Amino acid sequence: MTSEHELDLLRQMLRIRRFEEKCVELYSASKIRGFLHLYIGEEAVATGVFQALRPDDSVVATYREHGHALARGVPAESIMAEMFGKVTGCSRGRGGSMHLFDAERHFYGGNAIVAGGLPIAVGLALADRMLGRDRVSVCFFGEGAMAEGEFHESVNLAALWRLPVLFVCENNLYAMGTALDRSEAQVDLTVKARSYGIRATAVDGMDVLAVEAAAADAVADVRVGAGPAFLEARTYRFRAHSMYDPELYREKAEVERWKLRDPITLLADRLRARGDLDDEAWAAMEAAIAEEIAGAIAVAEAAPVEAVEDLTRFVTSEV
Amino acid sequence: MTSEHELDLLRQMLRIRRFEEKCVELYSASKIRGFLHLYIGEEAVATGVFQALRPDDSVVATYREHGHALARGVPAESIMAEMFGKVTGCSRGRGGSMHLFDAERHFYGGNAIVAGGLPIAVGLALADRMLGRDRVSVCFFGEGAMAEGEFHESVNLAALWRLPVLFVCENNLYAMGTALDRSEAQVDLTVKARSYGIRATAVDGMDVLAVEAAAADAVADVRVGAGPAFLEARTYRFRAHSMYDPELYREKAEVERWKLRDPITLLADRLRARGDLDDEAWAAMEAAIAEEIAGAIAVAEAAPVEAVEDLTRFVTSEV
Amino acid sequence: METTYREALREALREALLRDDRVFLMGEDVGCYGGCFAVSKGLLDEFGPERVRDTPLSESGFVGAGIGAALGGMRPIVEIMTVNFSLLALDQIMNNAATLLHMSGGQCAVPIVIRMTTGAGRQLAAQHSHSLEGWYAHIPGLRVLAPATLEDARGMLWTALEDPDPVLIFEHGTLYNLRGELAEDAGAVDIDRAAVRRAGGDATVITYGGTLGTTLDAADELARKGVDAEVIDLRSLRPLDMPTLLDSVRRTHRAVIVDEGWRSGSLSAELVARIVEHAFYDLDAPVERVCSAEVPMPYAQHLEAAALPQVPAIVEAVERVMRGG
Amino acid sequence: METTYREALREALREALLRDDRVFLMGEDVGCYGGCFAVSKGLLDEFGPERVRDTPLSESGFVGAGIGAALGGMRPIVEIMTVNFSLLALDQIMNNAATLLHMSGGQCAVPIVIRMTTGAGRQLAAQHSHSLEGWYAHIPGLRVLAPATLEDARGMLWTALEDPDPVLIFEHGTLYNLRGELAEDAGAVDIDRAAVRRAGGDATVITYGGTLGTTLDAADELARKGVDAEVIDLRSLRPLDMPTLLDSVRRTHRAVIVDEGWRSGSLSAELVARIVEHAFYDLDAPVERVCSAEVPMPYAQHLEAAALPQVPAIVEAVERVMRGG
Ligand SMILES: Cc1ncc(C[n+]2csc(CCOP(=O)(O)OP(=O)(O)O)c2C)c(N)n1
Ligand SMILES: Cc1ncc(C[n+]2csc(CCOP(=O)(O)OP(=O)(O)O)c2C)c(N)n1
Ligand SMILES: [Mg+2]
Ligand SMILES: [Mg+2]
Repeated sequence: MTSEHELDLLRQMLRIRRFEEKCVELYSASKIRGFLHLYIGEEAVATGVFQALRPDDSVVATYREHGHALARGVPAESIMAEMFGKVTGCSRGRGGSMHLFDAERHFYGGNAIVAGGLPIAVGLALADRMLGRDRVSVCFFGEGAMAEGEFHESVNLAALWRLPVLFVCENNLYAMGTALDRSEAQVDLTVKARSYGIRATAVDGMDVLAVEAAAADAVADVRVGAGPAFLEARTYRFRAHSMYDPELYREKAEVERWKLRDPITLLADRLRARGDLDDEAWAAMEAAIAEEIAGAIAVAEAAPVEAVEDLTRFVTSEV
Repeated sequence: MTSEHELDLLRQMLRIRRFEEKCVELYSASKIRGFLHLYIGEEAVATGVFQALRPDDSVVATYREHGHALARGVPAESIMAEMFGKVTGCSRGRGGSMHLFDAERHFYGGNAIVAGGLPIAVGLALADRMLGRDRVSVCFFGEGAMAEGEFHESVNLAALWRLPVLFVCENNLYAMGTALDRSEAQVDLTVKARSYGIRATAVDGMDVLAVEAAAADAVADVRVGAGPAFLEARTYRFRAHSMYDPELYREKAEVERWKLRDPITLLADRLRARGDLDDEAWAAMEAAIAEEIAGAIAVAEAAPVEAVEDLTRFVTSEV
Repeated sequence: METTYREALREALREALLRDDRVFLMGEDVGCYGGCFAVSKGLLDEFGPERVRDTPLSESGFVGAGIGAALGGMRPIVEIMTVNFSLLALDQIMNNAATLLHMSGGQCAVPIVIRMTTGAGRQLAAQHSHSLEGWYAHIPGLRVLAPATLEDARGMLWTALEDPDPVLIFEHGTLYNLRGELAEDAGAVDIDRAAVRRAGGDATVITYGGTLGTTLDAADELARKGVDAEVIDLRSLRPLDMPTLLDSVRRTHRAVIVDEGWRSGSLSAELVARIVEHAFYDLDAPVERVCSAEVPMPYAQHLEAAALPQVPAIVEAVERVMRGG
Repeated sequence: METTYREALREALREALLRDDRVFLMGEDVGCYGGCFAVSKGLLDEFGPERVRDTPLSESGFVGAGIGAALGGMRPIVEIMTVNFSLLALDQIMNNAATLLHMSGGQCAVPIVIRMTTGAGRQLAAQHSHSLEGWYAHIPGLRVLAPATLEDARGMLWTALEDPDPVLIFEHGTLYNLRGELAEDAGAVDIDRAAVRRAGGDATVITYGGTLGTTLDAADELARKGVDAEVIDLRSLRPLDMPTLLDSVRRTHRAVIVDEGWRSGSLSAELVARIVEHAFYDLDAPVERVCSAEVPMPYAQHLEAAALPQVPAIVEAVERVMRGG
């Protein structure tokens, strides 16, 4: 690992963090509406996993996908415009926070039915196989999604057909207010995944370098046709489930404990200790990010909304 | 084991066999219509499992449930009348072969949506727990059903809440024409079941005594609150999936091989070898069964159908 | 006393849990989280985790378990967070809850109540904004309710629990914060009859649930324009209280249906068909429908508003029927 | 040449697999078993297991995988054994297949074709006899087809595959053995227009799929009684070809809908509503509906027959509209 690379990872995570912090402000200001699910605390997962992927690999994410979209390279501007409900948004303002799409970047959403994206990822992988492309499809989902029947059906299909899918479980210990051990009889999620006969590993989801390494290992296997792999990233969401969550279900102390393992601080401290990061570099990084986000907001703010007459466009394809 | 008991098991299996053989004739004669799924070859499973249950335990079965209904004690007459579509049938002639019901005997069908009965069994067990009853709910399903999401959701719920459910998988190696290894990435079904953290065992489903013993073991645990158990009975269906199946998907030789392990012959041979069964006793058994079935057919034949005016009765309860 | 729709629902749940030991509430996040829309907040503390039972994300599994528990003698109240997710449980609702009694020849009644949120209006986009209660109203064996007022939020649950068969209750997401007066002794209400929420002689406007408020607003505006609309709240979507509807239409000779569902194939279509079947010669104009645009619901506020039934469209529809269509 | 509905469907599948490498067929038992209704018999041998792909029992999983494969550039034909089981995949069909294009702002088209059997009439009882195509016709973003003839069984598939968006094809279970003449060069047909299957001037009878035959029989009987009924086969349930329907109704001034769905909330209701909306003043009688009884379909033959639309009920309904309702 070059420090260059690590600094880039740090920058990416920080960018997601600052982007979402702004989203909270914009939500309070009613610029963003609907449901808003923050990735804050979990940035290392998407950031790390995308290091292992190629730009032509397919991605399916959930409603908690700002980080994934940003890490994938979907421009901050078009994500911000989307959340503002503007026609310049990555889904023309029709999807909002939960439904970011960017087909050109093989980013297939933004799915807000828990576990509903998994079969899609399996199908994308099937298409790749049938069309002779050596792509990998990656699918992100929470540990809560693993109780859904669609998890079971999707992993079985992918395993049975040995399809190139990387299933990334973001185990943040809660599904809304339901703790893992109140949702899964089997709390070791890799045991569940392994029962389908697939490769399954767990990784510290707060350590972006560990995530990157684990994802790279898994993807290498998946890409050469070893069948699907399951990667559990053990992480934590620092914020509420969404904007409306009074967080009755967990102790403040638990949250504070996890914050000590903030993935950004962890990496930054390591870089500082090694002398690869100083206050000045940090400040420059913050400034560049702040500028980018401010720019994105300004552009989103100024952008037009979709004409009401276009409401029915794309219910079916325009031919 | 007393030979008395073993003779009773033999009689029960033979009764199911002869009953279904008659059903085939009656189907050809158009007395029975719709789908007809035969249990022939698998009789040891239901027969053995019911030995381990109490009359107040709840049962949920599939569309292939004549054997279960008979073993449960649902009168042959009312089953036959049901298949004749008569109002004296155990479901008033509304359910037919796939939907035998007998609430008094806690026989909750006859469910023809593959895996659709599993959550029901979980709920019955939940009711038992909440009402302080020490009953067990047993749920039968095929190995094909294990690929359905409802299997996953049901077993997880039962395991998570440690409910008294016995999941009996009748692994007859095929789901219609789909062989196990073309349907499940994991062909050791107990591995799958065990991944939910529950007790899971496999048993020779052609040996009724082995099934009885395995079921008794499992039920003993389940009844005292050890949580659900999974029992895989390795068996084989000797006949087509239903009346319309050309059986393109398996070799005749395979069927013949399995027939060498016919559960009825196996037990009969054992009893004969031990001197507990002779030709005379066998003939008497056959005769008694034939008489019962002939009687059931005659009664069914003579029974009235439901009045057309009653078609809409029981869409909702009569109060 | 002053209360909200949410609090009225909660009181109804409390009452049910207090009155009948067989009643329990089950669903995703009904317990520790307090309910995804805070309806069941506090009930876990009061009744404990057996009777206020959090479930994993497994809609088919826990709805089916509710059906089984009902067969086993309990009186489950199952909460599905929203109707959008209920598709995952539809097989259980249709093929088991609604079917078992008839298919078993009268043996297996399923006394379950299933509650869920429905509807749009909160910028939740295409996967969280459906109004599919009309589908459920198509299923024989179900009773389908849509409380639109505080009284009904408070009173429908107990009556539903006394029904020996499955009852679905649809709570429109925009109603939870509805605030108003409710009698101290408010309790169970009938669940059979539609209610005339505003009497009027010129035209009958039929609606339910989330669009009742919009429809009443439209009636006010029509009143200012000299048109006296009668507004009927269906309350029960299955069965439909046709006598109340026909009685009104026979007086006014004009009908408009307001339904948040997508127009084609929504409950509004059935209402038009029934009115035509029973009161064709009483009609002075074709029955009009004001429904949602047939699009996946968009996030952007102006687009969502454009997709939903609004006051101007209702006013125009009534004016059209006044002119004879 | 003489052929059957089943063989016509098979020829259509063969043609599609031959013409376009991106096409594949996927579903439970489509391969080794030959298809649960023997439609795809022989195709596995001809095209191999990659392109004629057996799936596990996982309706949601493999329908979703079909959607993903469509996004990835394939042209999947997914078979769900029957509409009854499609409820398990409804979330995928509704929230993904039908929604992705609009919700993504036009980026993600889903060119999938989903085939399934529908309907009753074979004594398969309550969990195998639904007619739920009306529900699918409610969903924006889908095209819904119901081939009722050999020509349509042969010709709709290719046209559906050329559609860039999801198309559902409903095959009525009683039609597979339908036998008749089909032109040697029969091929793709339009999927937009309803078809007048019997011209007549006295009353318009609208139907589709499995009830077309019954309706034509009723028309024959009516002819013997001196009533000249026009019979229209919808062919496409979404979108509805209103011009063809209205054109007929405006000529006959009378309409009857025959629909095997449960009456309340079936597609028939939408048809009544549309006709009333567009041709109210042309009608000489209320529109009548002949539908299935609102009961879970019973097994017993006489009860099933009583629950389904039959010739006498259609004849009576037409006679009623002839008398002005
Ligand atoms: C099928 C379905 N059921 C319920 C919901 C409501 N819901 C949205 S997110 C969520 C929790 C999901 O938890 P998890 O999978 O762990 O992901 P996380 O939110 O923790 O990232 C729930 C219950 C939904 N969107 N879809
Ligand atoms: C949800 C669902 N999908 C498909 C079917 C059609 N079907 C009926 S039985 C069957 C095979 C089931 O196999 P298995 O579970 O192994 O049980 P078996 O018939 O072998 O006893 C299928 C595909 C169905 N009834 N329900
Ligand atoms: Mg989580
Ligand atoms: Mg099997």
